[in-house]
Amino acid sequence: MSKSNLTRRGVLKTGAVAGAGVALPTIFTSSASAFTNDPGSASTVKFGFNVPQTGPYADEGMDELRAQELAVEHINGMGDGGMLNTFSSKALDGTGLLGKKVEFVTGDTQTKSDAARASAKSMIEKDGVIMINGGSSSGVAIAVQGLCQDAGIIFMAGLTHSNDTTGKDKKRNGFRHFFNAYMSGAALAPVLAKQYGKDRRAYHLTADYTWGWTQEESIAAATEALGWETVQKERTPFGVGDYSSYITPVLNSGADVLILNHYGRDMINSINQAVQFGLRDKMVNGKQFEIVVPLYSELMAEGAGEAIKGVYGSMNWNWQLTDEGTKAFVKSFGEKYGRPPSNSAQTCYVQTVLYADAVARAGSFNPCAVVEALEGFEFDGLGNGPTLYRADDHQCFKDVLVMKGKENPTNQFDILEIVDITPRAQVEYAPDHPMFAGGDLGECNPGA
Amino acid sequence: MGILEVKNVSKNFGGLKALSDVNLSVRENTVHAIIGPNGAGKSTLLNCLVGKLIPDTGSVMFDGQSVLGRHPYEINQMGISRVFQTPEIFGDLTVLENMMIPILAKRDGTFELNALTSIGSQKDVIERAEHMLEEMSMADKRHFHSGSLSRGDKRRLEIAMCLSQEPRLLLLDEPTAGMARADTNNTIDLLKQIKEERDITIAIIEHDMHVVFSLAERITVLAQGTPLVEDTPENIKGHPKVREAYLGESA
Amino acid sequence: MFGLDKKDTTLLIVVTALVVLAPFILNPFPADSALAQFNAGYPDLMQRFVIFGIFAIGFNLLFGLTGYLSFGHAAFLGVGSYAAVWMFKLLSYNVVPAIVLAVIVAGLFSVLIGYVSLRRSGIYFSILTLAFAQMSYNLAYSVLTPITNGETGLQVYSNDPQILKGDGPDVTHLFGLEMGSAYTLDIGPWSFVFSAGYYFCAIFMLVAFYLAIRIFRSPFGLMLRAVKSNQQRMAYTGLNTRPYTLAAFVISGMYAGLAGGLMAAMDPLAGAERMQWTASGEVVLMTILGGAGTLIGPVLGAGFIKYFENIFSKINDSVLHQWFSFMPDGMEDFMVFIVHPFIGKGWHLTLGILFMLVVIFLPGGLVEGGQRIAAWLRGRGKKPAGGSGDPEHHPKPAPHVAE
Amino acid sequence: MDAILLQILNGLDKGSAYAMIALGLTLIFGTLGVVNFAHGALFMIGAFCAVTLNRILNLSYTVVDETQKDFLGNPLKVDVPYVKGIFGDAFGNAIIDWSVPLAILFSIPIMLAVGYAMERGLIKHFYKRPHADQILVTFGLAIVMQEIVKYFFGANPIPTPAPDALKGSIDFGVLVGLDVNAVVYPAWRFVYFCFAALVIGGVFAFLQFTTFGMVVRAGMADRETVGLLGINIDRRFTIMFGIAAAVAGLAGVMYAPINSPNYHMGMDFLVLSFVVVVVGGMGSLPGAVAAGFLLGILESFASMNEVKALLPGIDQIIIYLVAIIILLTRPRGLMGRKGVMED
Repeated sequence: MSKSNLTRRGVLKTGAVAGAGVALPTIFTSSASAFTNDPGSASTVKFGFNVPQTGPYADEGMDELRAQELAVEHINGMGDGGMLNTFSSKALDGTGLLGKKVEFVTGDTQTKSDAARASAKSMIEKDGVIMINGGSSSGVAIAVQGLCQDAGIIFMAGLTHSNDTTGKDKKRNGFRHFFNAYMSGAALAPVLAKQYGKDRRAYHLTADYTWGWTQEESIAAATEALGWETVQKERTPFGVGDYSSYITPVLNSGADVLILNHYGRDMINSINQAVQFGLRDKMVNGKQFEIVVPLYSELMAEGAGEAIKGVYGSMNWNWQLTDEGTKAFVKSFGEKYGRPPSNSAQTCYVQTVLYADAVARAGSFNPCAVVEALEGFEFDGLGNGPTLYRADDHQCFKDVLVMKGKENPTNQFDILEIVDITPRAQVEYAPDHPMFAGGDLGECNPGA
Repeated sequence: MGILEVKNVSKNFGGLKALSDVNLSVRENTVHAIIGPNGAGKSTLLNCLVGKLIPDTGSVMFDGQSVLGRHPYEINQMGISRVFQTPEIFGDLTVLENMMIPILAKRDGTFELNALTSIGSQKDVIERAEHMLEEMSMADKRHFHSGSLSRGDKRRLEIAMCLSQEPRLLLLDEPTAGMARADTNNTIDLLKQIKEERDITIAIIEHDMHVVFSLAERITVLAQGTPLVEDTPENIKGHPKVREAYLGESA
Repeated sequence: MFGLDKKDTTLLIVVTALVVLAPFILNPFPADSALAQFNAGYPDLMQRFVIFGIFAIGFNLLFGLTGYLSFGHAAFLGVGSYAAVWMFKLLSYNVVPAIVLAVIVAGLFSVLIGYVSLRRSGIYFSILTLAFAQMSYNLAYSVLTPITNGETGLQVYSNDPQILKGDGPDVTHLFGLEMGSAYTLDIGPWSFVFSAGYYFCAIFMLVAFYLAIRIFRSPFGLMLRAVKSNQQRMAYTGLNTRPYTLAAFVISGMYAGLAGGLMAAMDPLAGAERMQWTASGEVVLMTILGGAGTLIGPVLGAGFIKYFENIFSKINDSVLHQWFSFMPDGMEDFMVFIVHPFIGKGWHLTLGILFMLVVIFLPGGLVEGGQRIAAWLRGRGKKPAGGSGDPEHHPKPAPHVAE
Repeated sequence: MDAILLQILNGLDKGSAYAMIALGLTLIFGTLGVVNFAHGALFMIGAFCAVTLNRILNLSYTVVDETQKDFLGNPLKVDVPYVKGIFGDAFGNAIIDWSVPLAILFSIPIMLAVGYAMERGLIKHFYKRPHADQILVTFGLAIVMQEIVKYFFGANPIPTPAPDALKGSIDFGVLVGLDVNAVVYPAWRFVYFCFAALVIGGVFAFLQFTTFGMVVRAGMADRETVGLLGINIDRRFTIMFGIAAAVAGLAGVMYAPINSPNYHMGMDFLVLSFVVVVVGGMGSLPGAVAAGFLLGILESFASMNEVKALLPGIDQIIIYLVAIIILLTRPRGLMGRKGVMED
């Protein structure tokens, strides 16, 4: 009998049952393993890809899944190797991971923290995964990150933009490659000030949940620092559909910029409706009225259609970047799936590769060894320029893109253009910055 | 002084006068019929007696106590049982279960949270229910789904349920409406039998003169919301006013 | 035994046996075989089976017996979860105070909502309960964030007081027995997991099930069925329906609170989504799918839906290719192409189709399916027996063919 | 003043959608006695009729343009819609531009057919079954319909623009003598409201002034009696189901430019439209319409900053709160009939 914590067999799959009688089955006992879901001497190791497959972010989840699948192929030495060829660390050689072939299981987060945790637990307990990657919202990321911390496996967050993920809710076993709301503000504000002037009055419409609040706080702080005035911060219910009654007061409030702290379907609806209400055709305070969407994604841009033409926002990464890593990834992804990858796909791909690389460098699947290998890790060639995984909060620091909706798109993928690549130094902040305060990484938990 | 005393009861619906100044006295241990043409206010009167409607003015006393403002279930607990025009039984339950409910209600009152006692252990209730069914010659149907009974059997079951509570006053609302002749006669016989065997007061609202004259000891004739006359069946038969107002048109 | 008649005792024993042996029954396939995908014997899912079983049993006490269709029952489950997590935050990770408070708070909350909603019946009642639950959800997600932690979900932070914690473990536990601890038994290629948390929940589920049988068979239960059958007759029989329905509502709310408390005890994070109308709808579907008004039906329905949610959603194309790999290449691709829309991201589609099939062909739910199979097995050669009454209203012990 | 005027306008178009969906639900419920949880899905299918027509009109042949490059650096393939090829650039563009209004014509036969197929193929077997069964089967159907749409169109919303001519906004404030920009309202929303008024008026006129409508109304009041008259009420009810489906579909078609259609939009409307129907009173058509507009307008008012400052979070719960208050003060909603869906 083996005593384990939360896990399925942290144990063996060794040899055949020798001399087991029918009446007296041989019961394998195992020595306690050092960490949760230790693959031991098995020939394979399993990753868990937990992405939304149903619900509003299903398409984004599918794109993440494609990227993760591709990453596994590359790690196992199939395909053209993608960003492994440009990655500054050469620990991964395309022969799997520590001599094991990488396999993966998939699950559906439904973009609900309960369902995401159920799916993650099933991967840990049933499939014996050693890491979980993916996700498309901060609520889910924080929920799954907490679970992985307790279970003693590594969580590589997918798309999560809330400051809390690596702030108040940070965990030693969890890592975020994606940028956050503070960085969006820091990158976006100077560009906005340059484009629209320093004498602007902003009106915030904010999705009424934690991610929305952190973004509102971050953007307001960054723009106010450059001289803008925040006229009003209005909260809108999640998934409200019709924003008309929130948009109509904007024009009479004296504001001349509308900032939409919405994501996904909420943002598609709010920006479309803001445009329908003619906000962008108006002159207020003698200035052209403008709309800003601090967090962009390709799918959102696609869904919003013409409404985003000329609208500024920020992104973690975009396929139009011209560095070698990006080119290699876009080629590899594009050839396989016939479309350019989204920025959440890139994050999930990179996270998978980074995890595998850390394992290879540490020479162990032990989560504590992986944590050690990732903390303070500096790398390049994965599409965002030189990048640091900061040890203090497990946040990646890298360049942030400022984007604009393209005025004359030539094809369905060409809807956003890169306006500015904000250098990493400009978006960095102290680990104890008030917007990130209150959390504690805790100790690394190897489980078992 | 009757067991049921209705004094100066009036009821308006909007501008419509359903009852105006009704006085009625039902003596204990009699069968009292209330007749009248359609729209005479018979059903309204009945609903005022059982708590479904509250009269605008007047009083309704049962055994010296006012029933006004009480809920139907309280009035039932005072000793008035009601039989409906179309049999109202628990169609989803078996005949025996139907029978047990009024007995439990009589024993335990309007509400009892006996969620953890087994129904099988309520021997007294089951025995009494079985006994009632036997008395009504329905014992062989005790495990039938009551919704599947014939109309006559449903009526029989409903009356049995009412009687099991040993009410002082039984109110019947056109108990033979829509019944075939044979069923009607069976019901008349049943009611006669009940009258003979028990100390019970019966008030009956009826359209069918055959039923009325077979059972009633006193008759009140209602027309346009007011009692025309109250008398014995013999006198009612010959009463010119009644003939004019009622029997003439229904003959 | 236990004040039950013979049939009910048999049912209870069978259910107990199935629950106790679930780690074996739910893991019929060797861990390395392709069919292991269908194994459900891992702690999280087994816990979900019994927890949602409790939720559905409780819901059925209201809906199955009185016919009042509440569309807001998830609110009580959510409130129970929040109460439990607050106990973890304030006292310690010991599950006992958490579960006790969860049941009490859910009970009080259901008194409040029940008292108001039960003034109406039929669809008006359904909409009132729905409205209360949706208000709770919307507020929990936004303005009540200080209490519920909103989108992220309420969880324990290391700087929470936890005044009784002392040296106790940092995970939920029962006087030191960690809910997450498990024993793994490997027999040949099979692997069976015995989880403390599962058995802890299972005990509650069996007690909940036993109490449900007692309630079904009590005079109180008879009165509830009478409410469903004919409220008019009830009133004229001297019975006040309001306290009966309110009592059923509160009992059922407490069952939901217990389920919520257990969910938090297994996994100390309470998200607002578990109060959403879809969650309330789910328990309605579980109950109807399994067989409303029957004892075992709701448990079957809960198991059915949770199985699909957790097992089918995890099948992906590479798994499919593995299954059909014995076929010739073209054939393999074709089969994967055919099956693809129904698994993984398409699990909703499969579930929707199954709902329709069950309702169309088995009006009494899965229990009726079981009865039909049993009748067919018994009656092969014999003349089919006539309908023995309406299964909806005769909570006869169902044939327990399925677990 | 201008703020109030604005919120009333906002409430009107929200209310239009609620009212049209609730009207269809009530028609189905009133005539067939069926609780149709798939009604939201019909609204969604209507919106996707607009998307589909837009796609059909945009069906293209490919021309390789060597002067431009795609994202992988290959020569760009430029798509030229057939309609442009056939009708020439200007007229072709106009057709594509007006695809949403054109979709009205396109969707009516489709929605009638969908409604007819649903009723004959599935719903008619459930007339005598309990409401709980109806809810379950139609809910299952709704899931199936939306999953099928998701399979073909994905989960992401699909932008479906209004015609250019109707895209802008109208400054109503100036028309009534208020300041510039005081009351700015999108033209398309105004179109939507007028369209809804037209459809709702049409349905009422149809029921009021045609023999068909009279029979249906009589059937809603008392189905058995009408059946006794030897009128084939079932066939008429089937047609009513088709009409109800078409009303929901039209509501969806015209809604597409307001909110980009996605596969889940029906579910989002389902719960609210049930609340609307019940607040209006089960089985009452005027009640459904009145409640739709009432709740739409109240929802808009609750979103005003002044109101929210007073009662935080009120905009999140207003509809439910109003529903509770109305149901507690008026037992059967605004105009409900006694004995309908009360057991």
